[in-house]
Amino acid sequence: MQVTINGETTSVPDSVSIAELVGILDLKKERVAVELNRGIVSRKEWEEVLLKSGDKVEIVHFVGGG
Amino acid sequence: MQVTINGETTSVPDSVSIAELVGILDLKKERVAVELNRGIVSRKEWEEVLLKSGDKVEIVHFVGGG
Amino acid sequence: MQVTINGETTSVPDSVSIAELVGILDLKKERVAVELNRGIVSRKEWEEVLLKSGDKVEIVHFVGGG
Amino acid sequence: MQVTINGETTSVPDSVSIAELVGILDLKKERVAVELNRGIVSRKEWEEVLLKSGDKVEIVHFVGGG
Amino acid sequence: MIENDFLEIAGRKIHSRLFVGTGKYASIQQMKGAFEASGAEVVTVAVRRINISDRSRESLLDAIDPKKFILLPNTAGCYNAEDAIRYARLAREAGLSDWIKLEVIGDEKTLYPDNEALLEATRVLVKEGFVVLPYTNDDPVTARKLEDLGAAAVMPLGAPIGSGLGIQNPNNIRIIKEMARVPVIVDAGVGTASDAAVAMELGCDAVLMNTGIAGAQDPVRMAEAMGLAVKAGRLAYLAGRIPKKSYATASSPTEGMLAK
Amino acid sequence: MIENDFLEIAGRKIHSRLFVGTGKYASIQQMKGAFEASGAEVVTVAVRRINISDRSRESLLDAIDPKKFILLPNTAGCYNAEDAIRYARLAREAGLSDWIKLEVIGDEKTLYPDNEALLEATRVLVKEGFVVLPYTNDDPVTARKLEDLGAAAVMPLGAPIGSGLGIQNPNNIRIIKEMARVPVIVDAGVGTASDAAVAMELGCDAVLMNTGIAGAQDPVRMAEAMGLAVKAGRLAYLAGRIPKKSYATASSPTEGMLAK
Amino acid sequence: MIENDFLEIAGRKIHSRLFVGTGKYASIQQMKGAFEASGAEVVTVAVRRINISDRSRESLLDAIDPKKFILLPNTAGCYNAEDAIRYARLAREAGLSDWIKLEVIGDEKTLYPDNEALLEATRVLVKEGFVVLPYTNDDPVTARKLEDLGAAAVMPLGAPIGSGLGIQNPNNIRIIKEMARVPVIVDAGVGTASDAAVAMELGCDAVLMNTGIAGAQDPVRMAEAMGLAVKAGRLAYLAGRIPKKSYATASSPTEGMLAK
Amino acid sequence: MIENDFLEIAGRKIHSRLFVGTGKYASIQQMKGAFEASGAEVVTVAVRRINISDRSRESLLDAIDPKKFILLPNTAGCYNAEDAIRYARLAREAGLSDWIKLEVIGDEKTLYPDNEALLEATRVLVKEGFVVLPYTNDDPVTARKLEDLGAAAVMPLGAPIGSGLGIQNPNNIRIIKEMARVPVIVDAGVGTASDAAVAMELGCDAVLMNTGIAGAQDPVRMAEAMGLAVKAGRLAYLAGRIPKKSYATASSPTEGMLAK
Repeated sequence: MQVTINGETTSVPDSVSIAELVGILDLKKERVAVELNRGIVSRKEWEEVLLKSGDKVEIVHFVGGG
Repeated sequence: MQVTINGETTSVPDSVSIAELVGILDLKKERVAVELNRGIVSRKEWEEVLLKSGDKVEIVHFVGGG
Repeated sequence: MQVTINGETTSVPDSVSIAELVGILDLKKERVAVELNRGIVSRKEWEEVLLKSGDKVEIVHFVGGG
Repeated sequence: MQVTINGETTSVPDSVSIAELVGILDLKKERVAVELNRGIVSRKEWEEVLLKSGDKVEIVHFVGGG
Repeated sequence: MIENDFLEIAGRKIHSRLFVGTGKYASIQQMKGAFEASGAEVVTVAVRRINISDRSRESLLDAIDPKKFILLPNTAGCYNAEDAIRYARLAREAGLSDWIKLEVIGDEKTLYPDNEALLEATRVLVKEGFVVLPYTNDDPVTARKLEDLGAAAVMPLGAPIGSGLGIQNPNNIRIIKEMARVPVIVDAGVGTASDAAVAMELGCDAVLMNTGIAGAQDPVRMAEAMGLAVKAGRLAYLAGRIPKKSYATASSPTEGMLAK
Repeated sequence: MIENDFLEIAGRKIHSRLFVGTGKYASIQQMKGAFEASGAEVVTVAVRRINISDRSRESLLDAIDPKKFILLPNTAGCYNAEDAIRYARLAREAGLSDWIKLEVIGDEKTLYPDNEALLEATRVLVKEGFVVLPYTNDDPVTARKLEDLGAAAVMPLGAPIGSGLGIQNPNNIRIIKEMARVPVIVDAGVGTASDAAVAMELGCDAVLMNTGIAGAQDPVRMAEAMGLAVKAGRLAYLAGRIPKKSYATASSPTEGMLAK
Repeated sequence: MIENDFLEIAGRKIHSRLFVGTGKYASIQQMKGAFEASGAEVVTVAVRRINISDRSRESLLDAIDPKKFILLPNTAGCYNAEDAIRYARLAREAGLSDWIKLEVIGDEKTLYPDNEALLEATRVLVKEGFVVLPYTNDDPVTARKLEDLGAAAVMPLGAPIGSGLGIQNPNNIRIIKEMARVPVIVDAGVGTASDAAVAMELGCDAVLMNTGIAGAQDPVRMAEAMGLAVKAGRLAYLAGRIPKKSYATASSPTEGMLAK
Repeated sequence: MIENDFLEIAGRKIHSRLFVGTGKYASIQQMKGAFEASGAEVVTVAVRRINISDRSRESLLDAIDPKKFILLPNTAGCYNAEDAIRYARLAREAGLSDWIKLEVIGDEKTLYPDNEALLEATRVLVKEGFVVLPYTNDDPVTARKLEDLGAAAVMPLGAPIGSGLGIQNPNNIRIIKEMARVPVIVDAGVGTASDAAVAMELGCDAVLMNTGIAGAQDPVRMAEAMGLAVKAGRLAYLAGRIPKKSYATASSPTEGMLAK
């Protein structure tokens, strides 16, 4: 199915969980934060929360800044 | 009857009008503004508006300021 | 004969006087000062002082400055 | 005899040497400089130079300064 | 002096770019002399209770010819939007004019504005048809918000009221002027003539002061000084100053020197 | 404007405290306009060779009415006492006046004076009866020595000639003025009107400038600005400014507020 | 260096009064070198999207040992309270810390804060348990409001971010510190070591900078300079400087001179 | 700290760029503590008569280990070349060293140098083999003349001795350093740590101070502050500061923002 991750339309397995997605994307889980359709999904919810087609996901981390 | 004018309790004739009060106080009408119980009374209303006992009147004018 | 006027070698009549030179050069006499071989020649001496070949003459005036 | 040391008239033994004077005054010789009648007397001369009555002696050292 | 150089606020043309206050003068006479010397057209006044028991003092308005001067009442002494709005309404009633120098003070030691409350009061008074000239600090963001709310001008402070410190942050004042589409009037902090000139050289449209004049040892003379300084600063701004350089450039020609 | 406020040098009363140079103007016409606008009475000129081969250019003196202006020739471009003395003598001969703005330059990049040579040249020229106005730096010790040698005034620089940096060290200029018994004229460094006002507010007797006016985008307008600024600064100095404070003092009364 | 001189925020003792940013370094290596040289304990970071398509770049957090440094995420780039709150929440989620450097920008050219929105966001985030360190301008009134809303510190700017202009209005910074009961951290505007020292000499508790170090030609060396300057300024503040005087006082004794 | 960064005068390598005076300390003990904290290697002393009648006071030299410190005697209190030369010779005799901090004072209120006499004394003492470090004002022309006469360094004042005003004319100090081929040491005027940092950021080779440390409420702490500030300023100068800009530049990335 198609979801939007950080503004890019991306194909992901149907009803993939956030946890799985983070794995697929090969992200360091303890270093990122995830927003699903404008609401934060805390780490402990990552297993349960499954994506639906069309979902908008934002995955952020820390970058250099002042 | 007693009313409060600029913070001072003052005796005035019963049901005196603002216009009369301004006259009694010998004020230049075109130079002052009057507030009755926190509401402004515009010049054109001065004739009609009569004071009641206990009314709070504020009469202001311009003074030096920056 | 040859003299140097303001750095330029110039031909002038033999034993010309400063006064005559100023005239030849068509200068406003009351606006200039003349130096002959490093010594000032005051206006009143202009008639008497005659140039010799090789003399160095400086003629100055006022220009814009701060 | 009387000499002037740093502005103060002082009695010293006749024909005392600078070296002896420095000793009498109990000064640390390696820390002071001596002027006799406006001329510097270098350390190596202290033994030979003898004072005469009325001599003016200045003895200086280092003090706090910026 | 300068052809057609005037400041326009709410449709009124103002030719003198020096606005003056009426506080702290030793006498009405001295104040009149100072106004005369300053050439000011806009004068600020405060709104206060009439002293009912003692009426001795000459009325301020007897001294100020409304035909010669534009009266600009202030809301000095107000520490919240509600009070400022109340004083503004009374001022309009007493002065028969819509102009108000809006002050909402946020702190007693600095007399700096409470910009939040100032914005709120500006919103209300503009809706009520006032010509609002808000006293604010030198924050370009607040200045633009005031303008967006309909302020007729913005009046950033140069330094604390009565401090005489001059323009503490010229860069901010310059930026406020660059961004503004309404007149920028430096209000407060001017201590001497050069301070007023600096404000105008930054491009500001006018300067408002009170203590700088009234508190001088000779207020009338200082008023004249301020009037001239504002004109001088305005002209210098229009004339376009020379750039600053770290080294010298000769003003007399380097050629035409004599032979050694 | 100010009753009996004038500057006196060698017995001549000078009412305008702005002295101006004649260098760097786009045209004689522009220069005349600037002089008119500035109100200056004293104008400086340089001494240079006449260009024998090309005589086209209008003479400077045709443009300056000696009845209206005091001509102050300079020794610009001289790097030692001997040259400065030579130019001063030629200037006297050409100008029929004893006044000389004495410059002995010590460095090409800053055009700062060589004070040793300046003192030497001052000694000689004063003996020859010149009215010596020496261009010096902001050193109070040198200023007093020049005065002791008989200089008719001292002219400390505010900043490098033509730099437009303004008064770099106000404390020194103030001290020079405090110590001086002859007029103190700030010479060089003024970039805009407020700089000129600052110089006068420090108590100086006059300001001399050239590039600040001639180099402006609109020299005539800047000349007017400078004239006004010098007057403003002078008046402010005489009026006695308010002291500087770190906090505010209200200009409107704190009593007479309405009941809450 | 100074016994028991530390800064305490939300119960954490911080011994280095220099806070540094992580932006604009040529390399992670250079950044690490600068941190080492600066002695900083608090480092700011920004919150941004992960680039899904390109994952090449080393992660910032690999370079910053959380045991050695306190991570201070910012909300840079946010122009309203809602966005700032959103980024703050994500920062907490990503960083497992409640600390947030709260920025709500009000203007693109100056990057000055929108204080109205800043106050609003502070109110919300304090309620949510954040340790809020708001970036604000040098307005004492806003500073006190932020403190009253529960900000853990106030961070007034010295000059525009990245401008290197230094403390533009020292009087305001001094007043903010006088009024504050929470730490005052000068944030933005520092261009060189003396600017940082000045901030500390005004009594501030710390200085935060990024461009001043990362933008220098030799960031590691400048980082060391800034670390020393902050200590120097702190010590000078505690030591109590001599008063300023317009004249001299000899440091060597005047007695004990030789006879003439 | 900085590899091979040292100052060399007359063949001696000096690693600390802070020179300190020995005057005005409450006690020898306090002075020693200050020296320790400052890290200074060069200390100035004055030459005075021994008090024959009262010998109680501990000798200054007992407190200063000649192996640890370079002693720099001064000619403070001298108002002409002859006296300064006399004191210099006595200093050499007493100190067994050729180094002299040459002061010829020209005015009691400012303690500014008499540059004419200073040049004369420098000429004589250099011929006699002294290592002359002349105290002068901030005049680039005098500085170069001193150098041409063989001075081992030039020591321009930042402000009057003991005034604590800081560097009054940074542009002059910068120019002096640009022109100099010998070390430039700012002498006098430093009031607090940032002043010392500013002097070094201008490129100077060292800073000499006395009252700024000894007159502080806590001289030992201020001495440490000054030592750090001089290092900070030196490092900042070497590191190459960011340019000054009137507007902001973001330090956090502008890309990677979330979708609205």
